[in-house]
Amino acid sequence: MKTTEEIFNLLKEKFGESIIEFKTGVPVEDFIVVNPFEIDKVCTFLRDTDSYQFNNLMNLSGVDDANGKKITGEQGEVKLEGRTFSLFYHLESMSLKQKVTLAVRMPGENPEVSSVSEIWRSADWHEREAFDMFGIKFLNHPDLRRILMPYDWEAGYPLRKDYKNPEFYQGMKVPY
Amino acid sequence: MIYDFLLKLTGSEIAAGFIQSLLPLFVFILPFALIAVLLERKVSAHMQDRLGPMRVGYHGIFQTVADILKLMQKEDIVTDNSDKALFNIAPVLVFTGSYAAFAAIPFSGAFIGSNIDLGLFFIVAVSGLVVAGILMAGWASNNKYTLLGAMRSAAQVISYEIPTILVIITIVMITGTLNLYTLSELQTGHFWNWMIFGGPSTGLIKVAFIPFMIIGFVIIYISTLAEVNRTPFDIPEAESELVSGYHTEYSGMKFAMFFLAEYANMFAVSAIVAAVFFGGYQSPFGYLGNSLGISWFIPIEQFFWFTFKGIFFVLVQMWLRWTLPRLRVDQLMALCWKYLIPIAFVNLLIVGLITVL
Amino acid sequence: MGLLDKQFTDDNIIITKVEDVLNWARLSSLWQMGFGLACCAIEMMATSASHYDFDRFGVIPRPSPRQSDVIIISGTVTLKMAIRIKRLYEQMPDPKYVISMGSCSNCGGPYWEHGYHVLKGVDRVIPVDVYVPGCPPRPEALLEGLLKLQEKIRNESLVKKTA
Amino acid sequence: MPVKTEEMILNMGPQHPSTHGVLRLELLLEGEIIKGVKPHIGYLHRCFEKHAEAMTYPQVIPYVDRLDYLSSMYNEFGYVTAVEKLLGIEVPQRVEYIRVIMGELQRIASHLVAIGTYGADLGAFTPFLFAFRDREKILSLFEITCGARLLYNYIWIGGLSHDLHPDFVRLAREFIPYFRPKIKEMNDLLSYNKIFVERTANVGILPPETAINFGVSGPNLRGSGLKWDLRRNDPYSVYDKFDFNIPVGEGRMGTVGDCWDRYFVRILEMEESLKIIEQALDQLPEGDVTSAIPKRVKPPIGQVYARVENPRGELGYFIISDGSVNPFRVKVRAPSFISLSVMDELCRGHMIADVIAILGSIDIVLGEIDR
Repeated sequence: MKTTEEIFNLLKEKFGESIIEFKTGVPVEDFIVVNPFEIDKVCTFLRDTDSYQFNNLMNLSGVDDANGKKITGEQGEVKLEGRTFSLFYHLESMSLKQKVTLAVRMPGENPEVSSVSEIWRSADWHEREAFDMFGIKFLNHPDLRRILMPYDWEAGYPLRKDYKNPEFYQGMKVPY
Repeated sequence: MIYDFLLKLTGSEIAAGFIQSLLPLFVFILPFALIAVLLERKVSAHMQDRLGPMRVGYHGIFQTVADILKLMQKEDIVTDNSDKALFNIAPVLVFTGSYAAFAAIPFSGAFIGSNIDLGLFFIVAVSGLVVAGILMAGWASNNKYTLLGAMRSAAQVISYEIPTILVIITIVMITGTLNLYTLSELQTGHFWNWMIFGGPSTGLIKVAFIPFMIIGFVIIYISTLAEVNRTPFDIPEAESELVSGYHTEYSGMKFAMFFLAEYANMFAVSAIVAAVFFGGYQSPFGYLGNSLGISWFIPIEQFFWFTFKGIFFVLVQMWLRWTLPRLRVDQLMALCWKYLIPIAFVNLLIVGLITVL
Repeated sequence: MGLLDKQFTDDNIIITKVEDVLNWARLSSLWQMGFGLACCAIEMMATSASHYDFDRFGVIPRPSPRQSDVIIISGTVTLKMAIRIKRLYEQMPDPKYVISMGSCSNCGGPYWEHGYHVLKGVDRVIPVDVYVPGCPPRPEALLEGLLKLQEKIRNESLVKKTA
Repeated sequence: MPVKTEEMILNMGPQHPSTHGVLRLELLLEGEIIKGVKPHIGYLHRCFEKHAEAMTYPQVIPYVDRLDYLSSMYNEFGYVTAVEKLLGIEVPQRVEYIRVIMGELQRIASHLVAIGTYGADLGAFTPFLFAFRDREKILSLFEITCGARLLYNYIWIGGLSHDLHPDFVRLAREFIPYFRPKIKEMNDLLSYNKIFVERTANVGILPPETAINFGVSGPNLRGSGLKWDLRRNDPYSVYDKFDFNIPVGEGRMGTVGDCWDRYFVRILEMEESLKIIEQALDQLPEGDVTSAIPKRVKPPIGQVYARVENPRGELGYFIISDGSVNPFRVKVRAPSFISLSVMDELCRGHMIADVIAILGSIDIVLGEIDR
């Protein structure tokens, strides 16, 4: 059983720049921040190497970090600059009984990340959900459609912190 | 005979025949269907620790009346893309098919709708008409569920007719008649004269017949269950798979016709089983009318025994329905073609050999 | 319903009696559409099950909308589902009734404020006859709702428009 | 002349008698054979995660109830486990024991619905009503505890909303001998029924490797023969103090990991839950159940992923706190959500009737899938 710090050091040796930082000191959980375009390689390594065997992706969740700066444009439109989205991967090795948390950070304008749905099939629907709720694009995902919201939902991505609900959807009034 | 009585009353053969053929419909089938629907709900409720309908009349005895009255008031929906002519004919055809089967069933020594020599053959043929109705309903509704239900139903009913007929042939071989009236008369006397106990034959042959008769009975009962689409063979209208099968798109009175036809069918097949194996309208112990010397009482007794046997088998059908899960389509077919038909054939051969000996 | 309002200007004895019988038939055999949405559907199932027994009132679930008289909207109606509910309602033959079961389908329930995907009240898409409050309503409450619906049907008239 | 055939697309749901709610399955059929299944979900998407961000920590509990409405107690259990981990508080022993008792009763109730509806899906309606009759007994136990039948709001952060009713222990003890024979009755009526076995054995086989790769958990994973139960493998609360078995699928009627195995694991688990309840009732300590409830729940900045063994599998809560009274982000790892994604894999090559059998055997609750 390895701690997150040991895993971080080993990964840093192997992948170098792709492993960005090790976050500790947050109560309860430490995590490793990874480059969004390298996450699939890191995950393949973590799953297939004998000393890790992370065969179970427990959870994958998107997060809107709500950090950007509000900038009012010329026409009065409000834009957030420098906002980021995060994804958290909770991995578990059922045979070695160890857990690790990975995270990626993406820029708010065009959040893109490599898909891990080839590595763990359970990621398929989790990623579709993150796409549906946050608009995070997963590269190489086999079937990236909305999953919970209607396919013709046009009002954006509801779990973003700056989401505004539409007045009407298909003739039905949405607000109370 | 009722026919003679009607002939005297009306003086015209056509009128007498007409009234006679209507009699079972109004005197028997409609009231029976009403009672059977209620019975089904009551039986199921009591099997499941419930009470069933309680609010309309004493213990809900008018429930089916209310159901039918309500169904009459319902809007009759014919969907836009359906084949309207077939859609409208189908329920009539199904109802006619199951009603026509009653024509050749002897209700008592004094009453049989039409005493034709090919009675059994007629019933089997006419119930084939129901399949056509079901197929029409399924096709005309223009709905995938109904189509699947209809295809399943057609495959099922046609397959299961084979073991039924094989068993009937076995009986015919022994008795030498297709006439249900004659068949019932042959089994007169006491219950050991019933076909299930070897029929009217005597001695060693009678004993030799008994096991094969029981096998034949089991086969025909299973296949008739399948023919009327009852659980465990209710695949055509399997609620959890095909919504309600071929009658998914029917509303109001048209649905009621399917509904009533189903229950009429249940009795029809039970009646055949009773007539072929259990002495038809014959009493198991001899008649009260005979011992008291009241000859007009005998037909009434016979009618009682016939309904009693019929309803008994209907109750067994209900009992099975509320106990068993349903089979899958391929398992249903496998049961028919791999087990029932070969066994029925072998049964036929052995009975044939015994008869020859 | 008002079907015959041109022929008969006033209630007469025959019409009233016929009406009573027809209303009696309708109210004693309310076939429910076997259709559950969310938490309330479990309570609806419990109402049909042994302990509470919907069948006592002649209510049996029918799988197909074509053969059902009453649809119990049992749970949260989302925007994605609302379109389907409307279609199901339209597939039912007249006369048809709607019971809205539980706060969610009455008014959006606990999801009224932040529920971006919740329809705040099923009455925004289909007309409702009886509202049953509760989250979820107890089976007894649903039975009471059914009795209220029966009361409503009992007072319906062929001659006068009631709704 | 070659006959032209084409594949048929059959929509099952959102209104369909056997989809356990509002699920739509798009079946690609060739005759009656399934070529593919595409589940469409979201018909019950009630925006839980948005609500959680707008509520304070204790206010989220009623919404948590409504996720998996068949096992509300366990959802609360999972949520408070996560928040307490974040707050770093210890709860009194009595609270933990009561939580376990409630959780296991809820597990039985939930499995009863799963088994009952499974029977109903396969055409046997009577077991369904028998299961509901017995479930009613458990609900009355919950009712005297907290006044609600279905959605309880009973387990609070750091404690419970009420102490047990004085009669509870007696009634719970009476329930155990009442219920044991009912399991046998269910076995006689359904589990060993020849037709039921024919319908479920060798259908929808889920090999353990596939199950792990898909993240399937709970009875579905154990049905595949893997002894994996968070109550044992990653113990939380006081589960390490009880003696119970972890039933796994053995392929008694067919292959390991078929529908019958998944079904039967649930039957066996009810037995084990009874054992746990019995032991917990014996060991139940005295004490106050509300003393550890914090006046104001305001966790420090941080994040936590906590998981419990829900009747349907691994229920995980990922909570991020930004130091305010509202959670910054709550993500639910819903076991049914994951289980449902295996449908396509399980159904291919089977018949329409098997889709029903498979869907029933993975025991989904739509409230939790759509959240």
